[in-house]
Amino acid sequence: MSELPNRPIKAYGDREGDGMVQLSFVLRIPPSVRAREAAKRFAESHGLDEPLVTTMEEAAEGFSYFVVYGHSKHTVNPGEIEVPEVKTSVMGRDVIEKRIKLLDRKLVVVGACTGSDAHTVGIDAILNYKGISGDKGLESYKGFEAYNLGAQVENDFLIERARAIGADAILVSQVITQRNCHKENGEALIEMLKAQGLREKFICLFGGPRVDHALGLELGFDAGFGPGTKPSDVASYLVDRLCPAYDDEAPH
Amino acid sequence: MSELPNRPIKAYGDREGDGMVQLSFVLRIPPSVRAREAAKRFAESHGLDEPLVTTMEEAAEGFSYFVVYGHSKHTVNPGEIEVPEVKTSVMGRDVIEKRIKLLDRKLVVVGACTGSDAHTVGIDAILNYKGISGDKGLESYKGFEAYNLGAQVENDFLIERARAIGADAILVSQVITQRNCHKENGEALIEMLKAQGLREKFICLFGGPRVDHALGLELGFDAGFGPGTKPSDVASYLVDRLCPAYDDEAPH
Amino acid sequence: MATVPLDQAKVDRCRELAASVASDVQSFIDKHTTVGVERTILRALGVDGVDGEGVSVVNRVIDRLHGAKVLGRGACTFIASELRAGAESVQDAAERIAFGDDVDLNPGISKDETEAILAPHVNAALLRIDTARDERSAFRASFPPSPEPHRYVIVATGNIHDDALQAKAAAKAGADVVAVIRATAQSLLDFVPHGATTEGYGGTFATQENFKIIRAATNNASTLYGHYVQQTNYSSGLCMAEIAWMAAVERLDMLLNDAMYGILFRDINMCRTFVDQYVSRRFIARAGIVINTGEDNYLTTADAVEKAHTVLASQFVNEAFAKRAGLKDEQLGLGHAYEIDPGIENSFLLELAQAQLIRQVFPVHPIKWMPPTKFKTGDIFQAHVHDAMFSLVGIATKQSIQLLGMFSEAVHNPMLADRYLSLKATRYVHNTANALGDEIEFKADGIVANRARQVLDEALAMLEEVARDGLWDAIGRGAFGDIKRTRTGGKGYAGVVERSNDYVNPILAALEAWS
Amino acid sequence: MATVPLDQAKVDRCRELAASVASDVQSFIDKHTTVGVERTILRALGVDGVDGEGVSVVNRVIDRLHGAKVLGRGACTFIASELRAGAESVQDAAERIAFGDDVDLNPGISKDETEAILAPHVNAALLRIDTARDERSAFRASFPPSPEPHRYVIVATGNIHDDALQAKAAAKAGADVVAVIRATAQSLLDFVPHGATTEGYGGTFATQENFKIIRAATNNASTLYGHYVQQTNYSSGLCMAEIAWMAAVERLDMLLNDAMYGILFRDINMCRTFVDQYVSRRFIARAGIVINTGEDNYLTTADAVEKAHTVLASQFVNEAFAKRAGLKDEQLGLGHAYEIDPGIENSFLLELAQAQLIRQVFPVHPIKWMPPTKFKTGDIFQAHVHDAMFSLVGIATKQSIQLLGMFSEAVHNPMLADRYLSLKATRYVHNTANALGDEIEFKADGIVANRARQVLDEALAMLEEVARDGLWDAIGRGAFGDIKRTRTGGKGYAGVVERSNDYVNPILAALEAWS
Ligand code: B12
Ligand code: B12
Ligand SMILES: Cc1ncc(COP(=O)(O)O)c(C=O)c1O
Ligand SMILES: Cc1ncc(COP(=O)(O)O)c(C=O)c1O
Repeated sequence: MSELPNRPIKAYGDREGDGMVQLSFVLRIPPSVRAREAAKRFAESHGLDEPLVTTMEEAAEGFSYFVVYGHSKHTVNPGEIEVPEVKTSVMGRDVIEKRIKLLDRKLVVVGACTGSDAHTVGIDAILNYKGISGDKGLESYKGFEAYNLGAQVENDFLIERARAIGADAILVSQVITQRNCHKENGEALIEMLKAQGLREKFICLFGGPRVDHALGLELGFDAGFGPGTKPSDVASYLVDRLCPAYDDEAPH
Repeated sequence: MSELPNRPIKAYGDREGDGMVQLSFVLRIPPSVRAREAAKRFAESHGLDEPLVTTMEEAAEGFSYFVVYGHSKHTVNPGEIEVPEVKTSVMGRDVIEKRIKLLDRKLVVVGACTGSDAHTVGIDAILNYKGISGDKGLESYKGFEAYNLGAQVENDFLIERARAIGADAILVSQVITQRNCHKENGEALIEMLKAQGLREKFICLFGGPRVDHALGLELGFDAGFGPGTKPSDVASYLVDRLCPAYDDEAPH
Repeated sequence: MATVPLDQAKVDRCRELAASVASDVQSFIDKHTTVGVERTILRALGVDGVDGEGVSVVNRVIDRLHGAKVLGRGACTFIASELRAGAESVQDAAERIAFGDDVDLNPGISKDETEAILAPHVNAALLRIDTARDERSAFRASFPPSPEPHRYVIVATGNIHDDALQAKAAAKAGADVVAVIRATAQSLLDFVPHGATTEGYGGTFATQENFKIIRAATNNASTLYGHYVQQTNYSSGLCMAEIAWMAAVERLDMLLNDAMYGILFRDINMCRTFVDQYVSRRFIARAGIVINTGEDNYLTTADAVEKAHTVLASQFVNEAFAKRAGLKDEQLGLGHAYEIDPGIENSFLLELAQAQLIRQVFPVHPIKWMPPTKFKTGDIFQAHVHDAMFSLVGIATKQSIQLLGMFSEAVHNPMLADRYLSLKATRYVHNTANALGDEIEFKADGIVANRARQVLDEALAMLEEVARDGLWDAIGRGAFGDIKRTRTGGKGYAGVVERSNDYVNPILAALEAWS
Repeated sequence: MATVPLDQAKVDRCRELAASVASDVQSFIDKHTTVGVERTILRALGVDGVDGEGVSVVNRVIDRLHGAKVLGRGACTFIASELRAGAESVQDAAERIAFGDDVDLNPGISKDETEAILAPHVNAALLRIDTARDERSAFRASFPPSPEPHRYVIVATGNIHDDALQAKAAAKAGADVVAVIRATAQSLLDFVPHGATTEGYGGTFATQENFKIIRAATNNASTLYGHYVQQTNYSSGLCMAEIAWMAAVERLDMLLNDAMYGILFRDINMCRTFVDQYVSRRFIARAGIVINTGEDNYLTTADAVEKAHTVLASQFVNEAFAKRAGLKDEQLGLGHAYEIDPGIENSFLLELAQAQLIRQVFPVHPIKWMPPTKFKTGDIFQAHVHDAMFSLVGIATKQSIQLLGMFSEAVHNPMLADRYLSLKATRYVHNTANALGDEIEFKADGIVANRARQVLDEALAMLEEVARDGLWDAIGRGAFGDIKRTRTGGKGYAGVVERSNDYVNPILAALEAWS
């Protein structure tokens, strides 16, 4: 990651440094010459130079929709950005199986989509045999014993099941994010585990389309997984955390 | 125009005050966890709260394209906006003809697309019989004598023709705006007229897709006309400036 | 018009099989009632209001009766008994049952007596529904009919007043139908919230007052913009039947209502859902409301190429159930969707095949055409193009109702601008390709024709299996949407009650007697 | 494949009429040369470089000869005479004519002598073109052929190095063809700028060095991304022929080159343009370059519904001219466009009709399909959908080369992201509807078929008129693009020269002798 430029960069339209960005928004004023000017100033207040209002249309009575292009003054320095990343390098299926074998038992995982969230497609992709984009789910590994509790699962029920089956890891999926309900649901699970003195018993993984590793950590999970996660990413992470390394494998 | 709210307003997503805006841009860094974070910070620097990077794609080697939604902190007060507007209220064809009749001669106009600009569709729409969207061009009025010099016309040639035909008004169209060449071309005409002591002899109108009244004034024209201008707008303006009012017409 | 080859004998056979599937379940339905059904009957009789804790009186009544294990006689029995005992009104009777100390939970009252006592109330209940229906129809008839596909958009701010504003905005931008999406978890609530609501995750609560607010807004918009704006909501979840009744009296035009959606996508118990859907549909039939079924959802959990036939098979089943509840074909907005992976070569042709097949199999049904959702990403520009191709299939195959795709599908519930742009783009596509369906023919042995044949064949094969095993077992196997459910699992099973011999429900009886 | 009815007799008659139109003009062409043509010949002979003021040597030479009113003998006469007088090389000869004090402007040298002296140089000139052509072909052949329509995008930063970066970016995103748009006013310059350029309004100057830079970038991209990336530029304006030669030796694949575009859209004199286009095309023919004609432009100034037939008529004329310059059908990328007002009902069907008609009339020609531009607005979202419908017609009617629409068309020259998104959307549309054209048929008497018939009929009627009046007068009447031009008006007329009896041009002669 060290190849990222360690200097402030601007947005790129078609020339280095032109700063071109595109902005669209609605203001609660009907279209008019003054509304166009208001949109221009509104764009300027975002740091856009020479904003060009390319469209002003009446999106509703008393509302105008605008598209603006402008040269953003702002910069960002990619070199200065520190952001937590899941460190594991993805392993092949054989490596995963081999390392679990060293453990002499199966890895037990339990997953669910919690709260009132009914979006199971994501957790199904990780756990079920079918997997996603050709990457088969944990169920497909000899070394994993995977339980998928489905949708709308309450946190207490999930913990109970995790204990009952002796899970190594709890996998939580949260897709609905309105008013940050995904964060609340996730945090609540961790609190509940802590209150019961169980937090250390499980590796806890958090996932969903609006999730990243930083968010997972923030909520008290061991890791967070976002869009595009493959079952093999998760398998590799778990093996890395739970299984001994074998000799002919490069250390990481 | 007094109905515009005289208080700072935010952008409107689907609730008053949510400030939602959409931003898209390219940064010269390849997609990565850090690039996503860079995009988030870049969006934040524009005053976007809780920016959500909805897309990060490799638009070219070493370039990422981003779409972001976020809650803009910024406001604009439409009530405070003063912007010059062409004051004429648009007249019907009969009123226009009637008022020119009071003058006892035709109004003579000459128009061109100047400099190296070859976009005649706009000036043709204003001058030629055909007009635009059912609104016929100045040529179609009995009261107007319209000369359309076409594209790529040099300023000196335009002035010479205007003098030769005894024009009341000079109409300039500028469509190409790269590096503000439209402003340069427009200003140069006005300077040339001034230098020859002819500025006051003609009403000078400036028009084009990136033109507004303010810009027209800024460059020294009498008025500026932008996208969506109809021939009848221009006819009304000229009549208002050049012809006596008749009695049964409301004053303005 | 461009048609796909259709073996009518196979279609007939599918209908026959679906009929047998539905009849099997119907025999269960006819022997049961649910807490939701009984609450609905109370509402229909005029019971209203909430108690000091904000709990609906209908819930209090039914909970008490259910707690006392006497609900098998039907709530009407108890209302009639209280009226006989001197209650001033149905409302008073209900409140006595709900809160009274000395209510008789084992009244000696015959079915006939109950019916006699309730007769005027039943008539009033039916009149209320009929009046609402006629009012709506008359108002609607005062506008020119909107061309099909009707453009359907959703609003979902969580705040009903904002929703009303958004609904009018959408109407101005050309929407023919406005749906207020429900708050995320409402379908699992075993009660209907009360009053106007301004807070909801992922949508706005369906309440009777909210229905009124939106009806006022859409009627106002109809008048302002000169085209009729239909209102729709969800008759789905644990309060399927209650909401159907609310929609009936509040003059809604359409309802999301499916015989199996709750089972599959909300993990609601099957027995509960089958009974509830039947009663909800009896009200819907009388109210002249168009239903939208939810087969489109299957393609979000199952693959749209491999499992296309499950959509068709399920539509036959939904149709069969709906017929048993008295719905006319003209009320059956069977749902299907444009959910094939857009990266697949010729996916557009496969979508055309499916859309046209369903159009032909259900020729007079107001088919509901749903947009791509699953393969939408946060690249809103690309998503907008994806939706355009969907709209093109919509107009080319003459779908009846088209839920508009939103370019922000993978991002958030649609905002004002998203809806505006979607309506604008859809209007363009529908208009620019208006006669496309009449202009072209499909090659006799091409990709489109063969795909249509294949889907029908597979649906038929599937229905043979479902008919053989019964619907209960088919769902248990994951036949629909790749989702498996068990007969006694899922939410709301406790609210299912076997009808006793003296079960009485004169409202349902009246609805059943109506043609 | 979906076809429109085509009356081949009418098509044949159109070709016949166009041939007579072109022959009439050709008789003028064959008697004239221009400053641009003669400069081209000098370049072909190897004359290069600029003087201290940055003026090209070829311009100095020709200006001098033209000033002396001796250009009617052809530049070759003077080069040969200087070589005979002891010039060391063609370059030296040219510099002597340009700057020398004692140059003989009325040399006593016969045509035969000139030809004999120049023979080795002419051979070298031809070899250079042939080598470049073969090199390009061999490199191209090392990649699998790209499926049609080839996806064509423009880059236009003004800075050739940025353009190179954008070209590679586009190639990675799937572009098959990259055009570097020229700076706004270059076509009116009566000289070709020299060297690499980094400043240009609305585009980048076409220079030989710039061609090299882009060729290196596209060849590099071809290797990196595994598909061949074609390069194109503009052989148009006052230096039409010079640029054609530069493109030939710098291995460009395509050129915008039209027999009438400059006349209509740049107000370049007709006589000048007709002569220049002929000579430019003789080079293009030899170089195996594909031309793109500019009929699409007509629909930006004239109405695309009313004047659709003018596009077709002009294509026949362009074809006829091209044939007279030795071009093969496989080199004729006749241009047309999706420019009908998108608000018109069934405009998509009219576009389908036009696209399919032209596909059938010119079956082996690499037809160039141009996107909507005129009705694009600053609403980039809507514009993106408009482009998608255009791409759909492109794939359905199997156009050969598709210039991709840009959602920012009404805003600015395309930026990196615009191009990326356009390529992404186009790839999707082409792939999802890949076999559409083979899947459907058009109704025999429908909107599409009737429109195609109408356009052909109108084109035929128009060609009858043009043939009757001659092309000069037809253009004078505004037959094409609603634009009127006069025979002696417009830019560059002063650069047209009647050939004298002893005019000699062995390079042109060699090109003409080549089959
Ligand atoms: C399919 C779908 C549904 C289906 C769900 C079916 C099912 N059984 O899952 C149905 C139709 C039932 C549905 C209903 C609703 N939905 Co929905 N739905 C979607 C849709 C179209 C696709 C989601 C999906 O399946 N993605 C594909 C999977 C594979 O991606 P993923 O979930 O991100 O998972 C990947 C990663 O995130 C990660 N991952 C995910 N979880 C986990 C967990 C762990 C431990 C790990 C390691 C990794 C991981 O790995 C996965 C594979 O790569 C999205 C829109 C969209 N295109 O995104 C809306 C969407 C998610 N739905 C939405 C809404 C609002 C609803 C409703 C509330 C609407 C309503 N009011 O009725 C209802 C109610 C549902 C509820 N209570 O949850 C909104 C959410 C808005 C928000 N951000 O809060 C969206 C964004 C649509 C929208 N624009 O409004 N929906
Ligand atoms: C048509 C067109 C052409 C045609 C022009 C034909 C002709 N004879 O006019 C052709 C194909 C020749 C052409 C060529 C080029 N074009 Co051009 N073209 C367009 C296009 C598609 C439409 C413009 C148009 O006709 N609009 C319709 C008219 C009616 O609108 P209008 O001009 O705004 O006029 C209205 C008002 O503005 C006003 N108005 C205008 N003038 C006046 C004057 C007065 C006095 C008044 C009162 C009112 C008034 O009233 C009119 C009616 O309402 C635009 C893209 C677009 N969609 O906007 C690009 C566009 C303008 N072209 C562009 C470019 C770069 C070029 C080229 C330079 C490309 C190149 N390098 O080769 C060339 C060179 C032309 C040149 N030297 O000028 C760019 C300009 C970028 C910029 N902002 O600088 C655009 C935006 C396309 C793009 N995205 O790159 N083009
Ligand atoms: C038939 C049906 N009911 C209900 C819903 C969603 O409603 P809820 O999630 O509130 O049950 C859907 C999906 O949109 C549906 O298709
Ligand atoms: C044939 C042809 N030549 C040239 C051009 C434009 O080039 P210029 O404006 O530089 O002459 C076009 C239009 O795009 C064209 O179609």
